[in-house]
Amino acid sequence: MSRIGVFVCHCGENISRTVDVERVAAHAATLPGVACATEYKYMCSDPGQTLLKKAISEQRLTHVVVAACSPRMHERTFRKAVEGAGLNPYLCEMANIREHCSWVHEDREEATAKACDIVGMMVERTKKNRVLPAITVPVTKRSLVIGGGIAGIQAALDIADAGHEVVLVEREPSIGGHMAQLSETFPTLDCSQCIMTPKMVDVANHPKITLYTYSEIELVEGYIGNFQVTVRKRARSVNERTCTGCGVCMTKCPQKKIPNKFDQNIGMRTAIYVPFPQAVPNTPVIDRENCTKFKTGKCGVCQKVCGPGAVDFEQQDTLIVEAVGAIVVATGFDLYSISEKPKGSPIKGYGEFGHGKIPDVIDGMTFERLASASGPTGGKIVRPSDGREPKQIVFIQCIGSRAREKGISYCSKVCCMYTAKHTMLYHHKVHDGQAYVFFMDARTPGKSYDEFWRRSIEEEEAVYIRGMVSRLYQKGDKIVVMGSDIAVGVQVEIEADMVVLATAVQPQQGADLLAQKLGISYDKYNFYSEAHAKLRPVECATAGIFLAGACQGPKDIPETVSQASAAAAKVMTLFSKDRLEREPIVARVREAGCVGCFACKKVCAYGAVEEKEIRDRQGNLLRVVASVNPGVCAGCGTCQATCPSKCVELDGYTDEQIVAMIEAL
Amino acid sequence: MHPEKNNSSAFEPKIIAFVCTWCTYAGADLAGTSRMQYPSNVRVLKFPCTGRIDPVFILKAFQQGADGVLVSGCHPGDCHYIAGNFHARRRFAAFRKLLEFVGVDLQRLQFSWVSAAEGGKWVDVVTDLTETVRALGPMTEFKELALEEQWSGALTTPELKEAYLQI
Amino acid sequence: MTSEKTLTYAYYPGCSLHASAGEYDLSTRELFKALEIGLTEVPDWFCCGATPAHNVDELLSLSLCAKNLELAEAVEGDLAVACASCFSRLKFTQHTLVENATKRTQVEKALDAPLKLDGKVKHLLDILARDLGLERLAAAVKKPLTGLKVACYYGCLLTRPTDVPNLDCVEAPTIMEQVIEAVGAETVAWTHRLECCGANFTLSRPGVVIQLTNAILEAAKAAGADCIMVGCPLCHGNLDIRQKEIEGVYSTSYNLPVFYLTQLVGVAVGLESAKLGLEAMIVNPLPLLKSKGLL
Amino acid sequence: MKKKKMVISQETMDVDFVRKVEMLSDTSVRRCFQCGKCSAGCPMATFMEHPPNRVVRLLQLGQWQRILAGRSIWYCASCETCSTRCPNKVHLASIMDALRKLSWDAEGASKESYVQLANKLFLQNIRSYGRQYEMRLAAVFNVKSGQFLKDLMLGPKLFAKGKLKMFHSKNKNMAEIEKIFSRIDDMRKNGEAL
Ligand SMILES: Cc1cc2nc3c(=O)[nH]c(=O)nc-3n(C[C@H](O)[C@H](O)[C@H](O)COP(=O)(O)OP(=O)(O)OC[C@H]3O[C@@H](n4cnc5c(N)ncnc54)[C@H](O)[C@@H]3O)c2cc1C
Ligand SMILES: Cc1cc2nc3c(=O)[nH]c(=O)nc-3n(C[C@H](O)[C@H](O)[C@H](O)COP(=O)(O)OP(=O)(O)OC[C@H]3O[C@@H](n4cnc5c(N)ncnc54)[C@H](O)[C@@H]3O)c2cc1C
Ligand code: SF4
Ligand code: SF4
Ligand code: SF4
Ligand code: SF4
Ligand code: SF4
Ligand code: SF4
Ligand code: SF4
Ligand code: SF4
Repeated sequence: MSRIGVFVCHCGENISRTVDVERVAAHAATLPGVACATEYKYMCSDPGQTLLKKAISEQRLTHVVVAACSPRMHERTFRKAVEGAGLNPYLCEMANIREHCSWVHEDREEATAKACDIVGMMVERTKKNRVLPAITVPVTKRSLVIGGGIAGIQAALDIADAGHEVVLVEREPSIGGHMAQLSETFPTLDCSQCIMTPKMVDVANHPKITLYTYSEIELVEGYIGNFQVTVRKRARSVNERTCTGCGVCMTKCPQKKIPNKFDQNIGMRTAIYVPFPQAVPNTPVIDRENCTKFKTGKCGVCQKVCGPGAVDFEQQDTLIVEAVGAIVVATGFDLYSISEKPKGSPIKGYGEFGHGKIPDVIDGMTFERLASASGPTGGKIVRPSDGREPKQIVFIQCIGSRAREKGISYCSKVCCMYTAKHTMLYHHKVHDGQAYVFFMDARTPGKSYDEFWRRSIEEEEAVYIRGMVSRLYQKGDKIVVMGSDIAVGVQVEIEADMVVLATAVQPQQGADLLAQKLGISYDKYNFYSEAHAKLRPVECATAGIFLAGACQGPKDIPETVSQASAAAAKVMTLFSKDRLEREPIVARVREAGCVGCFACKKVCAYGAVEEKEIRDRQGNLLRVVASVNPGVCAGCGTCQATCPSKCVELDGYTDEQIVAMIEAL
Repeated sequence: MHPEKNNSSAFEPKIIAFVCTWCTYAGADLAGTSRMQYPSNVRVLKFPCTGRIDPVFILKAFQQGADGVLVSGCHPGDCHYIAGNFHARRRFAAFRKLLEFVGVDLQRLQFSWVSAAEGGKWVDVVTDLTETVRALGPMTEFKELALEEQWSGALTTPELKEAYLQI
Repeated sequence: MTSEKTLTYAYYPGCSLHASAGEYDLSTRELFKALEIGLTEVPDWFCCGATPAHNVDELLSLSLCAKNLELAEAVEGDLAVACASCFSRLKFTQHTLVENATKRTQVEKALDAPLKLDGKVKHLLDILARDLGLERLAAAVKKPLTGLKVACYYGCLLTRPTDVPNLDCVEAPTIMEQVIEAVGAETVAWTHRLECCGANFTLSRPGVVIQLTNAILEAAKAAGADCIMVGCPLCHGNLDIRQKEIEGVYSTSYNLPVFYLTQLVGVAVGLESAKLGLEAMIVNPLPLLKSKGLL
Repeated sequence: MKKKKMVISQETMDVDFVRKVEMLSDTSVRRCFQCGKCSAGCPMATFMEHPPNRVVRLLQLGQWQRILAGRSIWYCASCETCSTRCPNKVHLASIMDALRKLSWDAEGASKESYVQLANKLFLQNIRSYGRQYEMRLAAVFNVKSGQFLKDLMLGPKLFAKGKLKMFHSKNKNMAEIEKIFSRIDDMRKNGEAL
């Protein structure tokens, strides 16, 4: 038999002005199971709380209802007080007679009657409340960072500097990501390599960072604080421990004409290669698809010339399992390609630009490699087709972006700025050349960004033309650009030597597959979704997984780095405790009744519902039932409302509790 | 326990609101902190998410003498639990058909989105529903239907199960 | 594609083919006969309304086309269309009426009959390249067009409108090139394959047409073409009939014969000049064909 | 009209007209974000006083009178280049169709009469003969437009090549064509179609 204490608050006059609190208390006292009912001026004040604690011990109360303000205001306060008096905090409920009653009604009679009802409902509910033990989970204080671009590098360094171990997994042979490809960076025009490479070296040398390059995530299991991650380390064919990075193998490899992806396929590399000289680690990999040895069985030159004998053709992929407590996803972006019309997609693509078949029509990243001092041309801006310096260069913005029929409807955010940068770099290098930019509008909202764009026009003499280009075609060795200037209202034609397309920023290939492994959500473009666009922009809805950089949406470097540091801070907050405590509002399956339909599993947005095998003593499989992982469950209750057998139950919001409230009316 | 007025012949509808804690409950709180006024007929039941709201509760409410039911949660895309409100909407869309089938005037059951910032909207929604239901008069259908046993939670027949899975 | 399969079509020539483009009609019938493809003219077909109808009265345009589609159902086979404009309108109508229920209801009301809309509308190119197949086409060649440099001119309508299931890629089609290369010709890569010739302004605003058509002829010449191939009587009208006039206006000389695709393919499969209506062409093609040893 | 100041208010923006355009063309006017790609590729833009993107812009502002007063819509060749390349799925060619239709309904607000005349004759031809008679079309056009000598040089040549025929067999089922025309007329009268 429950002994409930009801405490009605005046809130100064906030409640008592319209609600007759004495009458409410008197009414409460008549309800079955109520052992005592009192009112007090300020329940949340020290004396108010003392009164409550005293009543609990003196009256041997089993449950408590505080009729006062909104639970969003003081539920925590009173549950703590109740706990202080030795009662389970979840046996205390609040009846909201202020925000939902005294403040919204003027008629004293009506308000009092309603307050009585509200208290009555909560009394009935509270009777059904159960003791809920606090849920705590241990925290493994190691973190996984996926993706070694500037986002991943920054996050890894911040976490490692705080003294926690970090496992950094990068798909390519070297870390660095796209920033390593850039020439100079807006808005300051400092050299990308100069600010990037020291950080890459820091990663390599950091005692707390384990670096797996040329590796991918195979499997992710577990939940916040307790993930087990399987990493596939692809065979490099070079032993990382023994290789000294001398590079002799690369000078001797006879396969020299393989387009280097890092140089946007303008530069060439060998079959055994590092993508760029400053690569970290500086250990080459053999590209097995292009290596003569792997194709025909002959060659093996690299092995012969390698002093330390590091080349190992027999090497196999290895699987490594790492236990971590938090994951930072930083897999970055890719560029939209006008030469590939996505198969089976309704998107039209850019046939009017020759589907990428005009050799001197390049994308922004290719221009970066041309302009980069360490690029394939040593920083000379030349045409891919004939190596001549372009004197008339046309930039076209918003290619693939903001074009729902051609590619993507969103704005890629960085291309207005990098195009302005490109016009400057071009002007610095080709003094007698002229840059033209076709654009719709310049999106430059950042510190010193608009000034930067204006500089491109006012000082670097780029000609900006407001209007898009309809068609590009090769005419002799020129590219005819058919555009329009909508401000003037006339068509514009330019015979260009080279055209640079500001192609859209898209998530990495296969971003969706990785998300499925991680159990995080992604939008229709495959960008990863944050838990809340404004207030939780670096967390995934899935607890323990955080986002950094362009994998979440187009970003420039300053934003990427801010988000990476923020994600690192979130990881450190998580690691600041040994165990995680969380509200015990989680779903629980009554296994006896579960028919294994897994309707619950389908609706759970957190992947908290797992399949559990029930076996007899001999180990024979009897049936498979649902089981909720309390570490993952967020407590929404959707599963419960969905279960046709009524055998999932959300603690704190059981059917019993709710029906009791309805019946109290 | 109707909030009976002095003039006891006037019908005062009983409205039950099922709301999610993150958006609508907070929106109703905001109406309070802003001292907005609305009819006192509504009783609020708080859920973590509209996804938790089982249609059975709505039936239950009608059986218990509610004359109107309001279900309200976060706007689409704003669900605190990613997609709970989405599942709820799907479920309720099917459920409305069921109610219509058994002859309930659908004006008595309203769904809306009220965010934590929409105190004013909460007031409007509650006022509207109260007035609508007041005009419709007391709800009698359900007492006659007496579905209580069938809908106590157990799905006894294959047809019911089928219907339920559709919901 | 098995060679046993006999192909047969309902044929919608369109108004021009019964008048100014008589040679297109003639060469189509003769070529199809030679290739053993059945062709039965849709009895009592109407004008599809072409550009002027949809220009000012879409409902009328849709109704006229729908009526023709209905008439075509009486004849066995998919509907073969020669004119790019008719083709564009007919397939657009079919697509629109399938997609848009409101318009379908209106049109059904105008025709006072329910619509089926399940037949296929095909341009001659589609039939040659896909139904017959390039291999079978190549096998029928008697006089390969070796050494003939052809500029394939699609004009604007052949691959448009864009949201309708199409003959080929809207912006970078190759179907004409495929067909004519299959019978031995060379094609030139040129810049104005898809530019509009001004089409139906030929009557009301010939000045416009002359300007646009000149650019097309100039581009074809610059690319080194011997002749132009078209699949549309309107394009033909502007490029062939007005060529002399254009040469006059711009004081230049192009002398580019403009063939219908069926005429050129016809030459390759060995049909004689009279069956192809070559003498009806304004820019005389005979010297060119003779110089390449094709006549 | 062109230079006159635009006074913009809910009264001067004729949204109903725009809705009609949208209904007829099955495309959204508001969706256009004025990128200008349509105008960049339009073969006829140089002949228009309002290039295509500006036609859409004027519609967005409900200023259709400015469009119909000009000749832009009558210079559109219906080549579909704009619709094909629009990054935003604005079917401008269909909007042009709709505008011409509405202009026609509004009876001759436009300066451009030649194209209209040609169109009218073309449709009349269909109604009376079922098919096009190029000869008749050209002859009547020239007479009506007062350009008796236009294309005079072409005529005999075409005639000689068999390209212009004097007589044609009428369609046998002319009655059906007439019915289609009159049913459409009726539907319009009854407000069942635009
Ligand atoms: C042409 C161009 C010019 C630019 N210029 C500037 C500029 O001047 N200034 C500026 O501030 N910003 C500029 N930016 C933007 C800048 O490049 C990005 O902000 C930045 O690179 C984002 O970094 P990131 O780490 O998020 O992504 P990325 O650099 O893309 O790094 C992601 C990393 O993750 C790896 N990865 C991907 N998938 C997996 C996987 N499944 N498993 C393991 N690893 C994976 C990738 O290999 C890559 O190394 C420019 C962008 C472009 C396109
Ligand atoms: C009209 C408008 C509409 C906006 N709408 C949106 C929107 O819809 N979505 C969106 O994402 N963003 C919006 N923003 C931007 C958003 O307001 C800002 O991003 C955000 O408020 C910045 O937060 P803050 O904490 O940095 O600064 P602030 O909100 O300015 O907070 C700074 C605080 O510091 C206090 N303070 C200042 N100096 C001192 C001092 N010396 N000592 C002690 N305290 C001090 C101030 O009193 C203040 O409380 C909008 C901005 C404006 C102007
Ligand atoms: S408990 Fe709430 S209602 Fe009571 S005094 Fe405190 S704030 Fe006011
Ligand atoms: S593999 Fe051998 S040769 Fe190549 S870099 Fe390493 S140590 Fe030098
Ligand atoms: S074995 Fe392969 S990687 Fe080594 S040198 Fe030969 S081709 Fe190059
Ligand atoms: S950033 Fe500029 S160029 Fe890039 S998509 Fe946005 S508006 Fe277009
Ligand atoms: S929905 Fe219910 S019965 Fe089905 S698997 Fe989940 S818990 Fe079991
Ligand atoms: S309560 Fe919500 S989060 Fe928890 S298991 Fe159920 S559906 Fe998943
Ligand atoms: S191309 Fe499309 S979006 Fe761009 S201005 Fe033209 S109609 Fe508008
Ligand atoms: S359809 Fe008309 S407006 Fe569009 S590009 Fe062609 S001529 Fe220009």
